[in-house]
Amino acid sequence: MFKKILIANRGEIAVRIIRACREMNIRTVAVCSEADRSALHVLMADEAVCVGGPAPLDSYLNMERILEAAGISGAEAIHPGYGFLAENHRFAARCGKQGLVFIGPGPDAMKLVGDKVASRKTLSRIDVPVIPGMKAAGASLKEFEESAKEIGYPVMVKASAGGGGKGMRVARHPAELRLSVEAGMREAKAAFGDESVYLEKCIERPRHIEFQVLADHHGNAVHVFERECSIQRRHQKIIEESPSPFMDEELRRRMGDAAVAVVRETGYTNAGTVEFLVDENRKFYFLEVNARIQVEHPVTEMVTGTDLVKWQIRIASGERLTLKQKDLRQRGHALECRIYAEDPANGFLPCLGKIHFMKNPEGPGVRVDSGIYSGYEVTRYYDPILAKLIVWGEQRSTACSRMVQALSDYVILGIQTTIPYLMDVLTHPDFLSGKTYTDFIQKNMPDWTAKKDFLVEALAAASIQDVLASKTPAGPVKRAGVSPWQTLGAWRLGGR
Amino acid sequence: MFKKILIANRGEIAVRIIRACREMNIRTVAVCSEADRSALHVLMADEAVCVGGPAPLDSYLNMERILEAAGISGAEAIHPGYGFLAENHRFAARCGKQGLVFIGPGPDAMKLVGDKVASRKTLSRIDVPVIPGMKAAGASLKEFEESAKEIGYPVMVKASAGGGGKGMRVARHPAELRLSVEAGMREAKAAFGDESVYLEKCIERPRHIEFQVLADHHGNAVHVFERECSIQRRHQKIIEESPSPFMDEELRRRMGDAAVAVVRETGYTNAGTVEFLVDENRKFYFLEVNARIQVEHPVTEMVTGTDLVKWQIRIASGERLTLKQKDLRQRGHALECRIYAEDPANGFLPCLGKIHFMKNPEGPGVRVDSGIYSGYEVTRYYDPILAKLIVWGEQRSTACSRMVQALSDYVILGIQTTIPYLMDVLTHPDFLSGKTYTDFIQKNMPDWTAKKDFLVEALAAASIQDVLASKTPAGPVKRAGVSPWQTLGAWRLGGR
Amino acid sequence: METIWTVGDELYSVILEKKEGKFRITAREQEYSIEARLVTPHWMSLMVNNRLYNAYIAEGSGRKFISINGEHYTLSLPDEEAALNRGVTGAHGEGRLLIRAPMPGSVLKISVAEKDTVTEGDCLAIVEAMKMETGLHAAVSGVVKRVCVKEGQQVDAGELLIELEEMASGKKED
Amino acid sequence: METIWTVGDELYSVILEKKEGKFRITAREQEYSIEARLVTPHWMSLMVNNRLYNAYIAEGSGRKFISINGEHYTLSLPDEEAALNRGVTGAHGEGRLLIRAPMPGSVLKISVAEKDTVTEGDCLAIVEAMKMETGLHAAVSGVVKRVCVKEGQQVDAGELLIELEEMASGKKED
Repeated sequence: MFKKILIANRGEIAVRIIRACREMNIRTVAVCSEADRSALHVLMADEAVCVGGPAPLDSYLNMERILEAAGISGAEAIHPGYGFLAENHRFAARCGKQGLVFIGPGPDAMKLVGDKVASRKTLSRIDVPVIPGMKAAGASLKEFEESAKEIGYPVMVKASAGGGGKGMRVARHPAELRLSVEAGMREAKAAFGDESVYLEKCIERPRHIEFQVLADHHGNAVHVFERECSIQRRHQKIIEESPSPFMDEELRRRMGDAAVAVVRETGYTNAGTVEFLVDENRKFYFLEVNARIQVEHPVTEMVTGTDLVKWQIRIASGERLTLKQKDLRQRGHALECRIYAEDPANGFLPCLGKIHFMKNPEGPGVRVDSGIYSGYEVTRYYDPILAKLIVWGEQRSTACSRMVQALSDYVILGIQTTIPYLMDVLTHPDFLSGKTYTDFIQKNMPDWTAKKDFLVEALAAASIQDVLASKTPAGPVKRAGVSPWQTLGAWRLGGR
Repeated sequence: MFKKILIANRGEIAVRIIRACREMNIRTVAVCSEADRSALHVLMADEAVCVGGPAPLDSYLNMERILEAAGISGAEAIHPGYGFLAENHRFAARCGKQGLVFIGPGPDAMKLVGDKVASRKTLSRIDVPVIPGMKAAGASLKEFEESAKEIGYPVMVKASAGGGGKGMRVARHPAELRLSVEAGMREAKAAFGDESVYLEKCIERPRHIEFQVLADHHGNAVHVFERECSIQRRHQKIIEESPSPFMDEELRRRMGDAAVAVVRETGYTNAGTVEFLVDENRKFYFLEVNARIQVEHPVTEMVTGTDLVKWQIRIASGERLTLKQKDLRQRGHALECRIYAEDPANGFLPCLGKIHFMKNPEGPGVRVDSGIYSGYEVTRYYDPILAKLIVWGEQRSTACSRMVQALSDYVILGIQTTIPYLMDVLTHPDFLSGKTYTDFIQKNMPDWTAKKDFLVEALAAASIQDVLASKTPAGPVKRAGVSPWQTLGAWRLGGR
Repeated sequence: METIWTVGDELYSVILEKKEGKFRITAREQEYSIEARLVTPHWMSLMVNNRLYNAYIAEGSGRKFISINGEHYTLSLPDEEAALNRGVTGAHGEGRLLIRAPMPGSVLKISVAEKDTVTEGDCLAIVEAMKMETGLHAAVSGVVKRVCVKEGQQVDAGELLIELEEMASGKKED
Repeated sequence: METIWTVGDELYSVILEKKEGKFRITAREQEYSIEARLVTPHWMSLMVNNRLYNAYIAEGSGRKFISINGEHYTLSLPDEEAALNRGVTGAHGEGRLLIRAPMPGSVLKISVAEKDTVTEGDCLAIVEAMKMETGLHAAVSGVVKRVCVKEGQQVDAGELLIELEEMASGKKED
């Protein structure tokens, strides 16, 4: 097993990887940009190296500096997390050349599945249904226009290099195509350093269902069941769950088999995700392989009792995958909510600034994967994801209740977050009854405004704070003379 | 289902019950003593009633006031937690008379199993092995002396009403008997309001293994597997786990069957625990039934994916137990550490005072059931338990690593706690190899002293804080000019 | 003691009296008797109509941030709010002609040039922060009077990007 | 700048210099170059020999409480420590004759009376707090000079319970 791993990422996923390493007795080296010297992943690592300026291209996408940092620190392996260099096969190859283990698939398999167009060609050899689409990234507007006509509108613009909704745009009519392609290319460039995009038939009212896979270097491969990630805003997943409320045993078996077949056919190793769209007739289409750990991996971990990040590290170090398909089981239900620094009442504008105070939810079945703390300053340079809140429950309904309670216990003060919005999604009748399609948000959450059920209490607290604060020292209140509280007993028991 | 429940307890277990109620959409009424107005369970409840003075007999053991509080608040049921009135059959009966549902077994079954002497008599009808001991609580020293002689030294003094190690004393020789009986009686009186004690044969070098059971009012009963709680200090469990590292399938089946037989024979309903001692030859002896939720219930919850507190409430409300024995499964391994306000380097003296700052451990598979917060003041009136740290891992070894990391992340400043001690138990070779006998602490942890591996860093931090604090405002440091930190990048990369 | 709080676009009057250890509060035309205390500097426990609430509070940038049961409130005193908002993009009146950056970020695209005619709803510019693009659209039809920034430029929240001039003929009532 | 810290029974000298943004520290006869900063008032990040440490710090009752990787340190300046300990039961010298309450609690039992002769190890009294009993034992053989409390009495930490007098004949060297 490795003695030291460099983590080429930031935020909650870097923290998640550090936790896994610590439990495996592996020392961790964090890298950071100049804007991230106070980031949680830096504070939690054993060592830290600042690799460049705030812009991702200067730091988290800067292969030279990251490899240099690995060399200096004596790391034996690099965990890329998700995003940034995670699906960059050139980076994976360069790690290999420098004698570093890249914790992910090999560069060839990564290149194959990462090129969505090439991978569809490969997979045509096996019986995995794919969505009609372009055979290669488009080179000119004319080419896009012709392909779109052939595929038939509506079409989806997708980044060749990417995932996570970055670079994805719908064009419903020929008139929308140019702007959608341009926007997709810009976002793809910013997010992945590669502006290639292609077109695909847009399946309407689908569910997004994906299968987690694990494959070692000894020919063993399993799937670890599905996640449904249909609740998306602008093609960005915001709530994920496992199992899918739509799934039945037959469909699960067929899709799981397809996922493992994809892994085997592409020679894929380590953890990955095979994404599908499923239409209302339970027909499923292969979408793409995400060649990395995913944001939503915790729901699989909670439902199946596996530790995917530890398995990534074990597989990369050459260990055998000891999980057997027949022994894997789903138990209960897990949900994940992504907590973003966005203002849902104001067009989801990114919210920057200092988190003056925060408090994570706690309790049985509640897990928080977080990259923030009280006093942390959210900067403009990176993804607005602050943390992920994951809950497990015996049934889907108990998981939903628990999530609502956990969200209502989540305190982040100083910036707007998506917490109140997520609470309203979680309590929506269509969500509760499992009517989760990818158009859920568009259909059910138009013109969202924040509830103000506790406005009076908030006004009271603000006003009273000024009174109490003028009396109390800066530190916590302690042995105050007669606090209003001290009348509680008499007040209740006396019935006054 | 109930609309409102009164929780007749305090600390972490009251908080645990409040969480369950909130997720079930049940309003909660906390009761508190005058010393507990700032306790976490009070702050987390929907309503709170102060029922009396700090001494337990005046408040948490004060049936009149608690029943009055239930009446005033309109609660339909009372959850007693553990300790205090939880195993008081008179209280359970009085709840029934007042039209309140007592969330626990019925008074008759409780009386039967609560009287350890009577329950042994009942169980002699079924084939459950018991430890030789007195048939009734002793009335005079002479009676104790005669019984001890008959049973054979060493003997164990045990409280008739109690559990949790309170009132338990060993007498190895006739000369020790009087002091042990007296101490046991005093502790029993203080803890349970009942000074009755009896004697039992002391099984040497046993393991303490118990089975969680659930039984409804419709004749359904299951066991939810075992917990091993052999790591005890002065007969007080400090670390619990599930599964037991000693258990095999055959023994598990036999002990589980015995546990369910005890439940059926005694007419027991709701959640309970059947405790056994197991000797080195895998011979097991029935110890007693704990007629309540137990401190260590979370390890069972994490390994079996059940929510025992919610089941208590569902069963009490008349719902059917839908868990089937054949569907219940153990997955992975869970450990619990009890975090006490005691100074392990100083004879485990209770530590009182203010918690100036605290931070709970977090991350995958980590659960904290806590009754404290930053600013909370630990008083002298109640059990020194502050919180419980529970972790789950794929194997026992991964759970142990996770627990060590979680303990090392646990920050409680202002009072001494057992955290450093627990870390040393968790890393002891005998613990890691599953050599867990009830004499583990006595044998392996004599004259414990705290490690000082980070003394230099602590001295540095204390000294530097004075320097930095004189420069920085009271609030969090923000945009300071040139912090030492800002040289990190250059310093590492430049190799200086 | 009366305080006027701004919450979003609304103003709320709160009258606070302290009496026998309790607070009497008049807000939204109703009177409440409230018991309250600070558990810690950021945590207030309130009892309103027998019911306990936990309010978490922080102050910064002249505002109070309050979280209760997952709802998030930003409160400020009207004077301070006016000062904070001075120059930030407004949906009303004059503000509709001034296109400002809604957040700190970089200007990805400027779609118009000076003297261009624009129609209500036209995309004028795209600003990027946290890898998300935000389009800025014309709230009124008019003519571009001034373009104050260049593509690629870094801007602060509230910074003026484009100034419009309403067309004399197309003037609408709010 | 030199500071002497008391940790348990030990004294440690720490010499602190600040140089080019780093701290140079001499402790336990070794020199360390340390980078450090306060992340929040209770959280300090330290870098010692390339390695990062998180130290959590709080102050109260004249002491500093520090937690690093699960280890808990209580530091005080010797003068303050002397003041804090004044009168608390000591294992050495005079203190051995003064039996004091080790924590706040109630006196459950007094096992001796004035003028009783006691032997080293004898249980003299039992104090209870948090439902746990703690026995107080004679550190030396001697005679009970004074019993200062009654059974059932509430006592504070450090309160004198029993005073012993060493027997002239049985005097031992420490």
